[in-house]
Amino acid sequence: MNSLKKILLGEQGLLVIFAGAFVVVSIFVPNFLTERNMLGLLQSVVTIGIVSCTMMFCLASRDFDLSVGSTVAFSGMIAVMVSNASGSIPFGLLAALLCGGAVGLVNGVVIAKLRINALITTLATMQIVRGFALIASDGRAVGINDPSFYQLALSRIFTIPTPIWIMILLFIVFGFILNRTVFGKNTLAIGGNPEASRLAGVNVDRMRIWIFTLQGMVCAVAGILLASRITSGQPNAATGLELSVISACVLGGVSLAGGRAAMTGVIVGVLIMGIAENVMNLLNIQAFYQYVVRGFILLIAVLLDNLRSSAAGRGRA
Amino acid sequence: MNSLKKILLGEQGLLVIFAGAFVVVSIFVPNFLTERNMLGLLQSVVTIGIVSCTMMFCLASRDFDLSVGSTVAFSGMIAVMVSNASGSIPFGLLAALLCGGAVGLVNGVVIAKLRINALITTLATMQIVRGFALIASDGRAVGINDPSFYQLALSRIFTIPTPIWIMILLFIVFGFILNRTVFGKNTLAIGGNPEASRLAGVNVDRMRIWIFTLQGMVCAVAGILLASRITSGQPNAATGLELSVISACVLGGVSLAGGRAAMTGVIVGVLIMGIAENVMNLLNIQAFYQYVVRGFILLIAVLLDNLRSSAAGRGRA
Amino acid sequence: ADVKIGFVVKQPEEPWFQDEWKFADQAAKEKGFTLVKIGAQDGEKVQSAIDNLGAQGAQGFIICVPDVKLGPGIVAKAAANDLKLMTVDDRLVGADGNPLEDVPHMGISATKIGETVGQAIIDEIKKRDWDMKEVGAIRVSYDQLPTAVDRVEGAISVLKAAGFPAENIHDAPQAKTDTEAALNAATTVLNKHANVKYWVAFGLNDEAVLGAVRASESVGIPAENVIGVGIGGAESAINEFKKPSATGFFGTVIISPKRHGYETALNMYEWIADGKEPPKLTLTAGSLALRGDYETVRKDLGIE
Amino acid sequence: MAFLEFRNISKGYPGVQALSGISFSVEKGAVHGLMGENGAGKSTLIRILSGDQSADTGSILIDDGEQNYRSVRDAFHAGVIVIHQELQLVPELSVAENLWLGRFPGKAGVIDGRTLVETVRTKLEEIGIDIDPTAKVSSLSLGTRQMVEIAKAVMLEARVIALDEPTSSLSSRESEILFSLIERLKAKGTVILYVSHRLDEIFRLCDSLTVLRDGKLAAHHPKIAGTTREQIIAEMVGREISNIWGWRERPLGDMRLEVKNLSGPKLRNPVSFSVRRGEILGFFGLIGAGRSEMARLLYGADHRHQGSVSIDGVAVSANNPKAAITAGMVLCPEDRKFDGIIQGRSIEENIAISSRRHFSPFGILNPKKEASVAEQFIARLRVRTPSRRQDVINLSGGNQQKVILGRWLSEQGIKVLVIDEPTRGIDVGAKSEIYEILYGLAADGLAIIVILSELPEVMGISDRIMVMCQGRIAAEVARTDFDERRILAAALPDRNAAGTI
Ligand SMILES: Nc1ncnc2c1ncn2[C@@H]1O[C@H](COP(=O)(O)OP(=O)(O)OP(=O)(O)O)[C@@H](O)[C@H]1O
Ligand SMILES: Nc1ncnc2c1ncn2[C@@H]1O[C@H](COP(=O)(O)OP(=O)(O)OP(=O)(O)O)[C@@H](O)[C@H]1O
Ligand SMILES: O[C@@H]1[C@@H](O)[C@@H](O)CO[C@H]1O
Ligand SMILES: [Mg+2]
Ligand SMILES: [Mg+2]
Repeated sequence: MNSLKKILLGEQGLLVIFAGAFVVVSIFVPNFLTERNMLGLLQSVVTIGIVSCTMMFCLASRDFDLSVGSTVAFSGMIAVMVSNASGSIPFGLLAALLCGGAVGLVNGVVIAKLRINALITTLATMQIVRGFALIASDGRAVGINDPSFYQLALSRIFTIPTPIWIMILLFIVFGFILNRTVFGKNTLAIGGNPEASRLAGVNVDRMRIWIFTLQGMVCAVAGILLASRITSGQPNAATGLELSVISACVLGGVSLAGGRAAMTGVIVGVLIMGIAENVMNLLNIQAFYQYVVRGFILLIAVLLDNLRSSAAGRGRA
Repeated sequence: MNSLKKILLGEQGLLVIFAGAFVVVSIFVPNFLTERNMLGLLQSVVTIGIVSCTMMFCLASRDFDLSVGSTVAFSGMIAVMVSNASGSIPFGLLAALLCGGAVGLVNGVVIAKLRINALITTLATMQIVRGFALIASDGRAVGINDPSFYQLALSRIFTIPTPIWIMILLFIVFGFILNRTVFGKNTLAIGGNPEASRLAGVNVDRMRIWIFTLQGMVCAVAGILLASRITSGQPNAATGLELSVISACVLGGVSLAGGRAAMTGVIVGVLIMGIAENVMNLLNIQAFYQYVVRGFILLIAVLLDNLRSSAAGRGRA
Repeated sequence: ADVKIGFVVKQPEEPWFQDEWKFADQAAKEKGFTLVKIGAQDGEKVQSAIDNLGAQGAQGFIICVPDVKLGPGIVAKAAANDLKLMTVDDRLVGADGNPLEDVPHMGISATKIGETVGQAIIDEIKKRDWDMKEVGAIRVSYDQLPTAVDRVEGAISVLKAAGFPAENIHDAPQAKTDTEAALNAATTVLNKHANVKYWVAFGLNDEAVLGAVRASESVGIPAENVIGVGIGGAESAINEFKKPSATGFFGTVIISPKRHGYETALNMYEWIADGKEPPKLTLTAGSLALRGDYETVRKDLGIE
Repeated sequence: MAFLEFRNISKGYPGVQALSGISFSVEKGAVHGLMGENGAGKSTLIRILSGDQSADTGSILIDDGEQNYRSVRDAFHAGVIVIHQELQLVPELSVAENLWLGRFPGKAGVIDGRTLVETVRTKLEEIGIDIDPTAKVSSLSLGTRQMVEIAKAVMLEARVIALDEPTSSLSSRESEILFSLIERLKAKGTVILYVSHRLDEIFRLCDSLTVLRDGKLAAHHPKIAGTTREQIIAEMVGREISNIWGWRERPLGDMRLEVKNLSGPKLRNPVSFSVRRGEILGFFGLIGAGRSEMARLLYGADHRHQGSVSIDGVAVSANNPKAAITAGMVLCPEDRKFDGIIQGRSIEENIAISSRRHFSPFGILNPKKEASVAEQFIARLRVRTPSRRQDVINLSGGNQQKVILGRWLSEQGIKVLVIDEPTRGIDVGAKSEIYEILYGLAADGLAIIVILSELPEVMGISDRIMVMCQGRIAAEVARTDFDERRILAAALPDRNAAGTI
């Protein structure tokens, strides 16, 4: 009994709760635990999963990024349009990464150097970038000329689609960066106390600019994969992505007040979001009720985690 | 020269900048400064303006509310449906106020008592309440049986439509509450330093619950006026309202870090948002470019305000 | 074996799709198959929805896509999951912009329906004997939605052909697709042209046109000086017709969710159960409904 | 007869038993001292008295009535006011609003703005504190903020007032004001619980004394008269500390740090001085003298107007702490809450944040090394904690200060160390260890600048003292010329020259 309590309330408590929920769902929801469905589920969270990696850094350093959805759409468009125009897919991908990075860089510079509130800055760039995507495409999806572009998303390695591998790779890379590098620790320190970090020799401005730039580039990766999956660049893609990604992070224990983040938590958060959606559709829950259920799942997930951590006594922070 | 600088950098700097911009727009944009256009402009900001009143309190106390759009739609629906069912408009309005208040109360209790992050809580209720609105109406607009319901929005007092008067009234009331009452000061104190406020004996939980409940009721007022204006209850109304309202507040100098708020600032913020939209339409700016322009206006407005306040030297607190 | 059919729509909140689903359910009940209803607002959600259907062992699905350019991806995904595919409302196109003829489709042509709106407006202008030079037109636009562009452009082409002066057509871009946004955008247009006496309005759907009509009321233009013609014919429009006195909302072009929902589901069922392939293309028409005759029009279309 | 009584109070946090079975009582009208090492449980006891936290066991009696209050409000109504160790002010509100927070004057929820300001003005004048009641707290210096806190306690008529290290940010002049206020309150019969690490103050003010050690009652002296400093230190730390300064002669080397005409927004008069290898230069002054400003400018934490700083003849670029660190200079800031601790992160991370760059090749961490550095300083500075992984926010105030010191004392390859009020809130035992570390670093050739506000301390450990007053260097005194009166005289502003800094 006591050791059960210990496990639940421990560091990995969220993981344990999640594993429990997973088992329950596997037993009671028909067709859930099939290879096909698992792969479908993982593919459905690729965009959220990939963007969460850097959003975690952004939130952990006490920043905020609402522009991710627009950046995903915009860089996807760029990838397609430049590939079409130049006839070279690698060229298109490079252009997308550069554009994504540029959006992030602008966010970072405006926020860190001009000291404009991150929420407002990224709310502004969210609209500006979406506007660019719409202007560039005249509001319509842009088809892909060279079908080998689709292969990015369709190809499989060991029967698992490439986008899933890329997501896993990014989870590992950013998990490593967070826990094992000076960059990661400095990110958390900035979130804990930016002024103290500055005085401790952390170049806070540069860190913030880097985090946003990385975020932009990672959005481009997500945008490329998305364009490849939906076989076109869509100016309206990924609207509302920002809130899903932020929810996944917060579900995974990332603190909006900065200073607290863990990759496993974020992965669990992403999976919870994906599973909720997947199971509701498997159970054929009506669209309007899905809203309500989704809301309650969010609430219950954080509530459970809160109970856990307050029982574990996180103190007065 | 020096006294000009003093005015620009003073407390009322934002107001002065705004007044300047207003004059410029009036001169250069044809049809802008007509009585009809002014009234149209004011009516277009009624929803945002009304909800900003309480959002200001919410942000000032370091909270966050994403559920306002859903609550506006839901309570508008309730007003119409109950009026229709009971045949009594006052009864419908009362029901709407109660429902709005109830949503806010639930938000407040969950956030203050269960200590769940406000962003997640209101993201959840945003979905749940929208789900309720859709379920209650089966996703359809609900017409109003008794045409005198329209009069709420159509009637005029001294040639100015009633909704505008109501908005002005709420500006005055909440401005007074913020600056002159214990409630207002406690709100700012909670946002400025929650720990200190608690230790000084402010009942922080109760304050937060009250703020959210008020927010819900004010959303209901906005919802009622909106339903009356569009002569039906629409479950899809006011999506995305939350971000517009929060932007207006932040534009108006409300700090997301809590503790700083001013009613005049928020009014200016609301007007900037309304004028931007209005002027773009008057100038016939294309839809896609409007996104871009809107983004830049946001950025420039905060940037100006930042320059102003950093020149005025707000210190490092 | 048990037949399971998916019905994926782009905007489950819209009454139109609620109706389509409702009629598809009716078919499911009659024929005894399972209908799985999924909302998918963007390309990514569509992909997951198809995977999800595959995983639960459906044999085919009907879809109204968020964007017709998603075509090739959807066809590929459906094939990968071994699902039969049929589209409803909007027809898929390939990278070159031409329709994917192989995918059975039942729908309406956005341009056609726009033209019906335009024709209704022109007819009424003539009937009221207005001078077209003195009439302003509000184009309530939502240009990021391709169907919306096609609809309003359809209406405009008819107006112009009938001699409506192009410079009298004013754009009122909605920031969102709800009535309030349309109302605010239209108000600005009306105030900018305060001297124009007569107005006509058209847009993406009923909600958009209602916004323009509300705007005309709020600036004090009498109802008889306004002709608004919407698209859809669901509750928003009916509520308007039920009002005790006529408003500027003159009519709406009703499209039948019954055929779209019921027939597509039935076609798909027969395709799966009996191997009977549906026709490659079925186009349905919209019918204009006015305050006086909307009930009969609805009855004729099989909706109540 | 006992007016305030603690009976068998215990309180545990995860991994720490902060208090176990504490019982003692205080007479009416007495000033009762509470002493103990950092982390001994003093603040915890005070927090329980304030109603902010509840004890696991035990009860509090006031005037023989058992108190069952469950909130700060209840405690206030029972006549208890507590001034916490960490400042509890709202920076965005004015002084008057802060003083009234939690009980604003007025009718029906509408604040009576005049009463709000005027009562405070009168009261501040009466007490003898010169602060504008309408000034925003964010515009005040740390010391002034501390005075505002103290005014809060005095303004409200309370039966019991607890002050948790009230003088830690005050200079002698402000402290004097506080002491006279305490005398006045005492005369009215108020019970005062007084926490401090400064033995002088304890002997001067207190009638009785309790010493805590590791959360247990180590000693209770119903009468302080008759006890000695040595006895109390031994009760606190469990060992004797004979010579707490322990200064010894060191050879001085070449010029290491040279500062010429340094000035900035808050330090308008240019400052020049230099420090040799192996030298400990003490800076003394009253609050607001400008020492912290000088230190922050030196380090590049604030914007430099003019002047140059060079280490071993190489100029240090302005306005960039990172560059200063690379050039071999570190600053340990005075405000531990805002500039020091990194909330939410472990002790280990707080210590290693800067020094880890020496053992993190390509930016990849070396967890073993990091842990060993942390363990080393936790032990040397006697940080009381269950584990190096503890969130720094859960430490007692003094222990937080030690962690921040650990951050800078663990630096390697440093040439100049600037520390601002390093011993603020630190217990006697740890103080002497800190001095030892400083001497060791100096012997290794570092130039050390240490800012201190207690005269005996600055005289005890410095090789040379700079006295600052109103933003200028008022005097420079070599160790051979150290003289209490001379230094103090230089620190006091000329009354006629009523200048501001
Ligand atoms: N009454 C005051 N009003 C406004 N600012 C003040 C006041 N007193 C001091 N300051 C400024 O606030 C800042 C921090 O004050 P602090 O008490 O730390 O003194 P300091 O200048 O750092 O000098 P020292 O370290 O010698 O006490 C300093 O810039 C000081 O000049
Ligand atoms: N919220 C908390 N969570 C965990 N441990 C805590 C918490 N608060 C205090 N402690 C621990 O309780 C012990 C007593 O702390 P307390 O603050 O009472 O010490 P103190 O005697 O006031 O020390 P100082 O002289 O440094 O102020 C310390 O070991 C501290 O780390
Ligand atoms: O989006 C529209 C929908 O509103 C309905 O009108 C049917 O056609 C779709 O394209
Ligand atoms: Mg303490
Ligand atoms: Mg100082």
